[in-house]
Amino acid sequence: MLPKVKTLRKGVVVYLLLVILFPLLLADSYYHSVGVIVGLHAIVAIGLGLVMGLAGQISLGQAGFWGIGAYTSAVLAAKYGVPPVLGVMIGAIVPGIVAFIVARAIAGLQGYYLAMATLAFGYIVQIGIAEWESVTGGANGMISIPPLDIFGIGSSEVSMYYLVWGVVTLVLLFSLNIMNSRVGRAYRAIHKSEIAATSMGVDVAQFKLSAFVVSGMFAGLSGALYAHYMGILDPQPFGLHESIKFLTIVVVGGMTSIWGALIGAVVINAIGEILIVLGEHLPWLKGDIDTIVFGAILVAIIMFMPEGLVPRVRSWLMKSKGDTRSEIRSEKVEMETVS
Amino acid sequence: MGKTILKVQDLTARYGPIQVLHGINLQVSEGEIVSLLGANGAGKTTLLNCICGLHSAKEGTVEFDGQEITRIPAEKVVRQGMAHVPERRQIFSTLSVEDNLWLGASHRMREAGKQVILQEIDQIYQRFPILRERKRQMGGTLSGGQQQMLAIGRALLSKPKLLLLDEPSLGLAPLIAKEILQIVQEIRDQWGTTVLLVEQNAIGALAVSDRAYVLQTGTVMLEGTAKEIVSDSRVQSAYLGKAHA
Amino acid sequence: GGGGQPAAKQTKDPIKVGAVFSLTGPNSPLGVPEKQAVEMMLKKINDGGGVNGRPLEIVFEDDKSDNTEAVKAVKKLISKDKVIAVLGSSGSGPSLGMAEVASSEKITMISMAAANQITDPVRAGIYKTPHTDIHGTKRIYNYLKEKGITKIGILYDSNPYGSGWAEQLKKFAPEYGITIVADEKYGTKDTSMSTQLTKIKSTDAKAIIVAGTNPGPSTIVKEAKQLGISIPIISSHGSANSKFLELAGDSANGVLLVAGKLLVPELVEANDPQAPVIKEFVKSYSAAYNNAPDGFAGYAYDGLNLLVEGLKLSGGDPAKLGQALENVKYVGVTGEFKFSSSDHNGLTEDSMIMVEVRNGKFQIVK
Amino acid sequence: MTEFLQYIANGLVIGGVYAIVAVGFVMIYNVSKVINLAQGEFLMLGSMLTVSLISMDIPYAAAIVLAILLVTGIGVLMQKYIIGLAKKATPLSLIILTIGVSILIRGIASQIWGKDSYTLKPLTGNDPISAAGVSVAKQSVWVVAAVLIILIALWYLMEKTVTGKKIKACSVNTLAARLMGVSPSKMAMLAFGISAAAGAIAGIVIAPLNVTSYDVGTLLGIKGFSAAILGGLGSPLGATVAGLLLGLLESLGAGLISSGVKDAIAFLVLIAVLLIKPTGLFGERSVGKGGL
Amino acid sequence: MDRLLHVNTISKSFGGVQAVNNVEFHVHAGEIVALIGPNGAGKSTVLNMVSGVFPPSSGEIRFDNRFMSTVRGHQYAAAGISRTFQNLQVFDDMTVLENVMVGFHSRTRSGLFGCGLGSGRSRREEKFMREQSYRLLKQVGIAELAEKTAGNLPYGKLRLLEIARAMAVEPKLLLLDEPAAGLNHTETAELSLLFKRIQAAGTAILLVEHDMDMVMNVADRIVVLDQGEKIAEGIPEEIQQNPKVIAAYLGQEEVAV
Ligand SMILES: Nc1ncnc2c1ncn2[C@@H]1O[C@H](COP(=O)(O)OP(=O)(O)OP(=O)(O)O)[C@@H](O)[C@H]1O
Ligand SMILES: Nc1ncnc2c1ncn2[C@@H]1O[C@H](COP(=O)(O)OP(=O)(O)OP(=O)(O)O)[C@@H](O)[C@H]1O
Ligand SMILES: [Mg+2]
Ligand SMILES: [Mg+2]
Repeated sequence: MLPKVKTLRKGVVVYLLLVILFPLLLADSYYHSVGVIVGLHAIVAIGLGLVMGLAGQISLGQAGFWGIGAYTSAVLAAKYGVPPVLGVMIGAIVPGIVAFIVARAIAGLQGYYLAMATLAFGYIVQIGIAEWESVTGGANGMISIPPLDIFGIGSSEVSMYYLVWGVVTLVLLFSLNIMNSRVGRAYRAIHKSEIAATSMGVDVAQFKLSAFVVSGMFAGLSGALYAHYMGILDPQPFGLHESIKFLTIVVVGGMTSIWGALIGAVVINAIGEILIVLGEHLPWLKGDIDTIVFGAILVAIIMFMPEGLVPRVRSWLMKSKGDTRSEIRSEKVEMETVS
Repeated sequence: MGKTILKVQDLTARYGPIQVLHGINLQVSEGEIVSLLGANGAGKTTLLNCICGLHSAKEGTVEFDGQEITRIPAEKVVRQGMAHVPERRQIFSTLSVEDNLWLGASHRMREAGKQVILQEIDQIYQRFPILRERKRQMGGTLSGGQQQMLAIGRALLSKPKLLLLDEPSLGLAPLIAKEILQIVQEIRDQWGTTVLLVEQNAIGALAVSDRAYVLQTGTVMLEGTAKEIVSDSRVQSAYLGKAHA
Repeated sequence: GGGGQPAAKQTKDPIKVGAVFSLTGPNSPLGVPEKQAVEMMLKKINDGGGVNGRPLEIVFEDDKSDNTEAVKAVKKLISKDKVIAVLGSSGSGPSLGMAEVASSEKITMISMAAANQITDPVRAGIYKTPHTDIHGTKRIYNYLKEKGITKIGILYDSNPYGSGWAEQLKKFAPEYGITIVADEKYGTKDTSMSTQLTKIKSTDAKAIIVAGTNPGPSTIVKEAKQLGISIPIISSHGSANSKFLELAGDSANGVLLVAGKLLVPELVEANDPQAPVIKEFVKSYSAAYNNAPDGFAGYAYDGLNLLVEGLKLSGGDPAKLGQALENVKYVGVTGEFKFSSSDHNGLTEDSMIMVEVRNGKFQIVK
Repeated sequence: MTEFLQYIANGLVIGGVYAIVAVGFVMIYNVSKVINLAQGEFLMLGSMLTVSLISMDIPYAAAIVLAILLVTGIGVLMQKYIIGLAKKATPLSLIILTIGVSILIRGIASQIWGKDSYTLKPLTGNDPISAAGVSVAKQSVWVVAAVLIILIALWYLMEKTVTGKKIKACSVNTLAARLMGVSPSKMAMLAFGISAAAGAIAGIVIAPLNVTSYDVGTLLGIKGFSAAILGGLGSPLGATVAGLLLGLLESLGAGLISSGVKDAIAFLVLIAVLLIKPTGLFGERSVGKGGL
Repeated sequence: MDRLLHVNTISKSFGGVQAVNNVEFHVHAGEIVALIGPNGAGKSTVLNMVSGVFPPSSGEIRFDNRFMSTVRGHQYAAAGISRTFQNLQVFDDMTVLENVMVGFHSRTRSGLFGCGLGSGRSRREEKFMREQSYRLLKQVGIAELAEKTAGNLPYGKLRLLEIARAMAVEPKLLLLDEPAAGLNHTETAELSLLFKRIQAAGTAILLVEHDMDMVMNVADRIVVLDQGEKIAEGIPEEIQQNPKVIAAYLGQEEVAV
């Protein structure tokens, strides 16, 4: 029991060092902008990780919450002159409320049915944004959304970087705390057997609901930051494509791990950046070859480490330390096709 | 006793890095009923799974009916004439009772023909009348004991040369549990089916067995005829409980 | 992205310019010819001694048809490559995102995307070359007025291109005495628009205006025929290309389109000031790439030339470049550009023509 | 009134396409509990391969047969070398896996065929069929025929043959299926082959109605998935009914309410149905709380 | 003694199958009652109704002077009822200890934000749960497995784990569905001792079991079901002699033992 807490702290310290040092080591505002995007993805992914990895609920509509957050804050700031900082907070709360309402309705669905319902929700949000022209600007979107300018730091790339990663850190710590707590265990229990969880006193419906609400809030927060960062919005990024990207991040990083969502965001974006750089040097890597490579990497990761990067690396480390627990677990899955 | 139908030599098995079977040697002759006893976690289920190919052995060999089958997958082994009633029954929960039974005979459909199998299913119904009553019900909604009957009936429909039974009386009422063991004996007597039986109810099992093996943490601790095993003091104290103590 | 090879003996520092196009993703059919046109022109410029005696260097980036990638790309160009101006992007969303960055970083930008919002309202240093939907709308409405048609149905792609058109169609209708009696849209990837057409058919519309890019309009004209719709169909410049003819087949006959003159280079009248420019461009592009240039190639070609004009006027001073462009007058393949402080597109509807498909070929109307 | 009938006719044609795609989803799901989001790519491959084969001067009918066989092969290979090897994947990661495969297939297709759209000429003539003021393309008849043929063939396979029982067995309990001598991987390959063939047929019958290109699979895949869920994943009949329903909803939504929100209407109805019947119209069989 | 549980003529049918028909019995506080009967008699169904998995088709259940029809599934634990399952429902990707900690859910309060922000209460509760869970594992005799992943335990140990998890609720009534299935005689005997200890601590037990050694050994009273109906009720000695029970369930030999 005790060692767990220690490794956690060690992990957080290493994480903080990396986050703080990154912009100093790569002192180029391009990398800072990449860092901002990675951070924004990580916030959404951590929330989604809570829903998927812990509560075992799939969401194919996370970009919907992302979009609601983005538009809420953008409309408030651009049309009603609400200070962006306040707008961002409201931009987190509104999707939370939407998630509450939506989840109340659909959280009773199971597996792929839930996947479909969330996918449908995502579509409805995207269509709603496009159709509500008077407020959102419709398909043409909004321009000139005021940038975030907190404490007069200005809206430079670096300050945005630190702001976003500050939020990532809070979200991360919050989620890590949940993971190893009464609430986290209740989620995992639901994941395995709803009936057994119920008989232990877990209010299954309420817990599923709260997981959705938290993930909706995280996504909204990220979306709001995104809106002010980009300065423009149109409905295009808030569709299934982006929802799938978030899902990919979580699965590749490892659903059962909060760190997985973070690492997934880094890895998926890093693959994108590497492909850009490679494309500059390898002429044949032109055209849509990069999508092929991306698809292939995705397939390879799921085929060869279906549990995701973080759990896999962790079990390697444990093995080298002579601890064998998680290895057994992965072996177990094979027999578990049972029922 | 006839020729050896099953021969397990120096078999080891592991789950990940944990070794659970440490060099098992075991032989079953045609027409025998052999019991496999042992405490929880001794490795009985694992051994059965290795024999039928559900779990792949690490080292050692399994020979069945004169052929080596060590790492041949279960679906092939089954078609060679081995049936396995697995732990926790594993019935097809959303299929009807009748479909469950059909599936037991599915790989014999071509040679045996539909009529013959219909008759055999009828025989199973005669043995377990409750199954006939419930033949349209989904397997998963049967009571625990009814499911166990279904699992056994389904296995018998593959007309196996060797039948592996993993705790067949688990969850059965005393009356039925006893009956099941009798049925095992009848099956052998009628069809000459060889049986390898894992049971917690050691007394009952030994009563119908010719020979027995006692497993302890992955090794064979003791083997002998049923009579020898029953009278072994270690076995009495460890597995037969107060009834014989 | 590679870039222009400065001619061997030039010793001065190159002028560095960035270009963001959608080289992959759904907009790549736009971005690829755009890049080709720019590469072709760049070589010519540097072979001819560069600009103001300095070689021109262009750093290419791909935005993957994605807003966020476009913003990242333009930031990279500004911070890492230290470009003084950017061309691009191909699509409206990415262009708007880039414009946000370019205007706050005070970098000159020339976009190849349709959306009117890029230059309306006018922002310092932000320009675009394509015809806007306003020009197309006015051109079509003029035609309808001549024919005495006052009631129309509109059917447009729900993407920014189609929606932009719809906005202008609705805005200018009263001015031309036109009533829109049916207002329908479709999804870019929809497989059928029959229902929308049925609905339009049930109104008293006397013409249908279609705004979208391929393949939507070709499906629409096919289905219109199946449904027995006989009123004229007028399609936007988004489908004014040979692919439309190929996809729509026989059904294309009789369809009217509004387009740039580059669509029918051999039919442009000799006394048109654009005629020699178009001829020259088609010749050199076809020689370089073995196929005829489309409108997108033309937008990029004009974009680079406009930039070069601006560089010449500003004497290569990046700070003055944005301002200098407002004084540029340039006859391009897209039209005659006359930028001003209130117009950063610089085109009028005269730069567009109406064509009709007859026997599988585009013919200029009247 | 005639408009209304026309809306219904339009809806049924689109719905027929959705239905075939949905049946493909159901087929694979029934065997391996995998939702194959690359199902739409089978359609794309079916139509694009036919276009290519015809351009190689292969006769129309032969090109169609060949294309269907090729796509079937691709489906089988996909199961054998990708999905089947990912034994340890959870249902969630399988979703991502199939998405990865679909990205891969689409990417390769865009390299082979480019981003352009292509047309395929109708199987039988271009003229519309009209009756009572309602007219549909002749090709629509082929769509309806394809739906019926596929549905009947599948029904026969699943309900009347031992192979059908084996397929069901794999879906319910793979371990037990193996103990019955059924090879789950063979059954899965069979299912992928059937789905791929159905997808290819769908792709070929619809391409003449509009156009085809490397990316037509994406949206059709989603619509097919929606129909499969709406119908209740396990049931081919449910998928067909739901596919038709979805097509009708879109058409009537666009016709009577607004074409901008037609998809939103269809999705709202979908959610509403799931709220009332959480396992779709023809819900999957489940033991519920039995057998505890 | 108080009537802790009163099952008042409940019935349940599934489609055409009348699984339970007008069954009535009660359990006093601190009493061990066994529910026996042939396979398919309706024992598990009764247990499911008593534990709130599904409601009876008719009749009512009263527990601790409350009508349970208005109590929702997850509130049963707090009300004082917990159970184990015939087909195990272990959270098999958690450790053994964590499984038991889930059992404390109804006795702890910290919520999403409390846990996320690491409030003082959440940390106190965490410590409490850990210690108590460990104690329970010791009590059922699998403390040495605390850090193992539950899914890797053999069947017999999983049964013990389910009992420990159910005990974590601190129930007034513990429902056990075939706890001895898959255990051998020695292990069964140990389990019987455990039940006696649980009873001694004041918890009542409703036990469904086919192992007659155990039933006769631990039960204060026995209720016998056959085909959904109660056919007998009484102390073990009476039941063993009851001809109806012998015919339907025990068989002749068992009586001789
Ligand atoms: N899937 C698995 N992964 C890891 N370890 C396992 C797995 N299955 C069984 N084991 C371990 O292997 C050992 C032998 O288990 P096995 O199920 O073969 O025992 P058994 O004799 O059948 O016990 P029981 O009487 O409880 O059924 C046990 O220690 C168990 O913990
Ligand atoms: N969901 C259901 N649908 C249909 N029938 C059901 C369902 N659940 C239980 N049954 C039937 O109700 C009867 C009682 O089942 P129950 O599980 O209560 O028996 P049991 O006494 O626990 O038997 P066992 O000792 O075998 O576990 C059985 O005949 C069973 O088939
Ligand atoms: Mg076992
Ligand atoms: Mg039971």
